[in-house]
Amino acid sequence: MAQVKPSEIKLPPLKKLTNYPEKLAPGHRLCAGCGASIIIRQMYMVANALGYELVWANATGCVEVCTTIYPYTSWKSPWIHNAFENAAATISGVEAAYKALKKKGRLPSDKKVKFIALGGDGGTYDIGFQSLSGALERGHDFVYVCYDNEAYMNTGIQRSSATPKYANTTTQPVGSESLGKPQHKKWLPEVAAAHGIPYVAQVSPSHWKDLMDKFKKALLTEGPAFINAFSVCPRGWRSKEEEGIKISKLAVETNYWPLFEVENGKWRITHKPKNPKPIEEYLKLQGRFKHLFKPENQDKIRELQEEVNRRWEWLNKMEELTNREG
Amino acid sequence: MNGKSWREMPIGAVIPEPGSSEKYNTGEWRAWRPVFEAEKCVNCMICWVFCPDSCILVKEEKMVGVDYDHCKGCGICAHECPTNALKMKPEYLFREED
Amino acid sequence: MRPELIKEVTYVPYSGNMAAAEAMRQINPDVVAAYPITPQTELMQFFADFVANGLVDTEYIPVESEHSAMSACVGAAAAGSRAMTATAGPGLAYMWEVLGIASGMRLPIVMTVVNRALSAPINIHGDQSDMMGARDQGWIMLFSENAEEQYDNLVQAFKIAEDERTRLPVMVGMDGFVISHAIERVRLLPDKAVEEFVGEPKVMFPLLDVDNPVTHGPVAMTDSYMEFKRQQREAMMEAYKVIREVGQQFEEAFGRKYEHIETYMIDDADYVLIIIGSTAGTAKYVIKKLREEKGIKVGLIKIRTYRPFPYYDVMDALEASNAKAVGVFDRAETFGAVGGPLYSDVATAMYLRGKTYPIVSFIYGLGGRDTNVHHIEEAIDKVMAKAAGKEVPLINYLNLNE
Amino acid sequence: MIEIRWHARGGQGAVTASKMLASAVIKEGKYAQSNPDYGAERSGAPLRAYNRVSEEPITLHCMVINPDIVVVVDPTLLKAVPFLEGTDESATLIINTDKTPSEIREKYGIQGRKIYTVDATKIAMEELKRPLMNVPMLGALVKVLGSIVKVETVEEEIKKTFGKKLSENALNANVRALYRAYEEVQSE
Repeated sequence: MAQVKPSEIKLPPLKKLTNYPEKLAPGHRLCAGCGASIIIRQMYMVANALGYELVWANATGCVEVCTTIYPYTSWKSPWIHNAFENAAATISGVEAAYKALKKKGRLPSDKKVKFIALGGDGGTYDIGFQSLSGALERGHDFVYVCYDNEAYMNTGIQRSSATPKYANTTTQPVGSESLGKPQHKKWLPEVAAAHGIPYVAQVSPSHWKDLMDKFKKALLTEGPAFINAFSVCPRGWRSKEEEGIKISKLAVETNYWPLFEVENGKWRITHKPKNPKPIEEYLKLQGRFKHLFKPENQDKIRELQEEVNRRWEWLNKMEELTNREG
Repeated sequence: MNGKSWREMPIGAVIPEPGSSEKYNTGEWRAWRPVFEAEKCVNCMICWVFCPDSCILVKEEKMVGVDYDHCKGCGICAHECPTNALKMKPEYLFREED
Repeated sequence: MRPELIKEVTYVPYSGNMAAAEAMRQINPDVVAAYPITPQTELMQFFADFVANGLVDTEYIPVESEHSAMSACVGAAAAGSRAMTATAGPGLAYMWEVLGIASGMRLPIVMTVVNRALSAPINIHGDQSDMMGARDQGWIMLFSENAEEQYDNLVQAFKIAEDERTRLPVMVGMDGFVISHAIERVRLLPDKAVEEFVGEPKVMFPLLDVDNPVTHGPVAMTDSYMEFKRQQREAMMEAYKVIREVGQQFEEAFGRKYEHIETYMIDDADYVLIIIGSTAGTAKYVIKKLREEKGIKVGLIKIRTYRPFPYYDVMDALEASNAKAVGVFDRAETFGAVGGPLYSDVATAMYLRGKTYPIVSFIYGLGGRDTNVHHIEEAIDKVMAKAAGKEVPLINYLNLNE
Repeated sequence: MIEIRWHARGGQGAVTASKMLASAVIKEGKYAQSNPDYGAERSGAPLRAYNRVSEEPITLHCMVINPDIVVVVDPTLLKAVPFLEGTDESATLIINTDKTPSEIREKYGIQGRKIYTVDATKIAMEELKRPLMNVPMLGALVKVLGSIVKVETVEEEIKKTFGKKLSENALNANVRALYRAYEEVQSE
C-alpha cells in the first residue's frame, strides 16, 4: 500500500460524520457532563471516517466502571478491561496476538484494526505508568489515550500526580494547615515524548478539530502514539455540568492546557492563543480552587500562573529547538 | 437485578451483545431537559460533537431532537448551541405530563 | 515454515528449564510475554533463542515486569490467541492480582512456575511458597517431580486449559534449581506428535472478531458476581475429569502414565508419605532402600494435580494401603495455621471419607534447604513413632538448625 | 548408582565438565544427573558440582552428601576446602597434582579410600596453553568410572559442547587433553 501522509488525508466536515453509527451506546452511567465520553465519541468520529475498527483495552476507572456494568455494555467495539494498572500491557498482548494470528492466517476478520489503550490519569500517570512506559518503549502499534481529569474521580476525588497544585482533593484536602495539593502536576506528555515514540499529543475536546486531527495522526502512525486529553469532571472539580466545554476552552486559552504535538521528535504547538487569558479565568469556575480566591492566597494564584508560563515557555523553546533548519 | 442462574450466564462475565446499555434508561437521572426548537437550528452539529451521552438525534445530516431515554440533562448542548436552538427547562414541567 | 527439529522420540540430557523451553517450542504458542527472574531466566533465554532463530512463530513480548507479562497474556488470550509465560517466586507474587483476572475471565493461559522462595529475606532457591500462595487464584495447578514431567505436563496443559468444560489457566510447577538447573535424562517427543496432540487452539469470544464485538472484563455488581464465582468452581470440578482424560490420552499416545496422583509401593505400606515435587523422587529412593535393607514398608503418594485437589484419589490410595500413620510434607509455611497447605488438604480429604489417620506434618526445603535421604529417613522414623502411639510433635522441621 | 562431587574454582569449567559427563552417559542410554553448585559461580571462588550416574533411573533430587568419587580440579583447593567431607573409606579420590597417590595420602593423612592422581595442570598447559583442567580431569574420571561411559562418547560431547566456540586446533587440543589424562591417571 502506498504511503499516504496523514496531512493529505482530510477528515470530512462534522455533518458528514453524523452519517456513521454511534459506537459508544448511550445508557452508560458516567456523570452528566463528563468529559471522557465526549473524548471517546470524537475519537470514534475519526475512526469511522477513516474506516478503522477500534479494539480497546480500558484501565479501571470512571469510563470502565460506567460503560460496562454487567450485563450491559456501551461498547460496540471489541473491548477488554483487565485491571487498573495494566491497560498498556493488556493492549500489548492483544496487538501481539493480532500479529501472530495474522501471520498464521487465523484472524477472524480482515477489517482495518487499531488498538487503543484508554485510562484516566490514575491509571496512566500513576499506577499504570510502568506498564505504559514499557509498552511505549517496546513500540507496539497502538494509541494510548489518557482522559486526564486530574484526580481519582471514580473513587471520590483522590489526588493523583496529575492533580494541579492547590487543587482540593479528598486525600489532600484544604484545611487550616493545607492549601490542597502541595506539588505541581506531572508533565506526562513530555515524559511520553522522552520515549522517542513517533507521536505524542495533548488535546482538549473543546477544540474538536484539533483533537480529531491529532487522533487521525495517531491512528495513521505505525507504532506507539500517546494522547493526553483534557477531561472535565464537574463532580470532582465542583464545576457546573453545562460549563464543561467552556472550562475546557479556558484551559486552552489560558495556556493551562497547551495544545501541542510531538511528531517524530518535532515539537509543535498547534494552538497559540493571541492574548492568553489569566489563569484566574480558568480557576474561578471550579470549586476545587475556591480557597485560592481568598485575599490572603492571591500569591498562590500568581504561583500557578508562573507554572503555566514556565511550561508554555518550555514548550515554545522545544518547538524552536526541534524545528530549526539544518 | 440480574436474577439469572449461574448455569445460563456466559462464562467469564463476557458480554456478547454490543451496545446493550441502550436498554438502561439514564434519562431518569435528568433534572433539566434540553428542549429543541428546530426552526432556530442551523445544523452546525456543535451539540452533537459535544454530547457526552450520544443523545443528539441526527437524521440525514439534520438535527432532529434529543434521546430523552438516555439524556442526563447536563446542559452542554444548550450551553454551546450558537443559535439558542436548545434550551434547558426543568424536568418537572414534563414529567407531570407523562 | 519453522523447521522440524525432533522427528522421533529422543533421549536428551536436559535441565528442567531446557525441557520446559523445548515444550514451548513444540507447542509453538501464538504469544509469549515474559520477564526474567531467577531461576526461570534460563528458560526464557532458551525460548528467546528459539524466537531469534525462527524456530517458533511466536510473537514474543519481553515485557517490563511479571505483572505486565500476565497482563499481556490476558490480552493475548482474550484476543483469541494461545498465550504462554513462565515465572518464579516473587514474579508469581507480583502477578498475583492478574492471576485471578486470568482465571476469572476464563482464559486458557499456560505458565511454567519455577518454584522459588518468597522474600524476605530474599532467596532465589527452590520452595513452593510461591504457588501455594497463589492456590486460591482459580488456576489449575500441576506439579512436576522432574524435568521430563515438566515437559509432559506442559504438552498436556493446553488440552486441559482449552477444554470447553474448563476454560481455565494452568500453571505447572517444578522445583527451582534442583530441577530447573540440574541436567537429567529427558525423553522428548517428536515435534509433529506434540503438535498433533496439542491440536488447534479452541477459541471462545475472541476480541479480534471485530465483526462480533464482545466486552471482556466488565463490572459485575452484587447481583451477578457470585454466579461467576460459582461457574469457576464448576469449571474446576470439571477440570478434575478433564485432567484425567488428557492424562489417559497422553498415555495412549506416548506411553507415559499421568494421573492426579502417583503412588509408589503403596499397596502394602504401613506408613505413607505424601509429597509434592522433586522431593517425592528422593523419597522413592529412600522407600526402596528401607524396604530392601530393613523390611520397613513405606509407601508414597505424590501429588501431581494440586488444584483441583484430588481428595478421592488420595483417600482411595490411603485406604488401599495398610497405613497406620501418614507423613505430609509441605515445602511452604502457613503461619498461624496447623501444618502446611498440603496438610490442610489431606486432613480435609480424610474428613470427607470419615477416616482419620494419624498425621505428622513436615515442613521442609524452605529457601532451597536440602532434603536428603537422611532427612526423609528421620521423617519416616517420626511417622513410625506416631503409628506406634508415641508422642510426636504435630509440626516437624526437616534439616533445621534447632 | 555412583555419586560424584567436583571441587574446583569458578571459571575452571567444572560445571561444564559435569554436564558433559552426564550428557555422555545419557547418550549411551543410561541415566545421569548434573547439578551445579547453585548461586556460587563467582570467578575464582571455590565451588562444587555434582554428578550421579547409573544404569537405572535416578529419582534422588537432593545434594550429593556422601560421594563415591571426589574430583579435585584445582590442587590449591586441597588445603582450602574439606574435600573429604561426607566420604567414607570406600570412596575414591581423583586429584589434580604432580604428586603420586602415596605422596598425597601421606601429606594429607588420608585413611583408606582409593587415590588417583593426574597432573592435569601440566596436561592443560602443554595441550591447551591455559590452566583449564576440567577436560583432563574429566578424562581421568572417565577412566576411573570404567564401563559406565566410553571415552569416545565423552569426546563427542566435548566436540558438541565446544564445537561452535573453539577453533579446530583448540578443539583438537581439548580432545588430546582428554585422552592424555585418561591414559596418564595413576593409582597407588
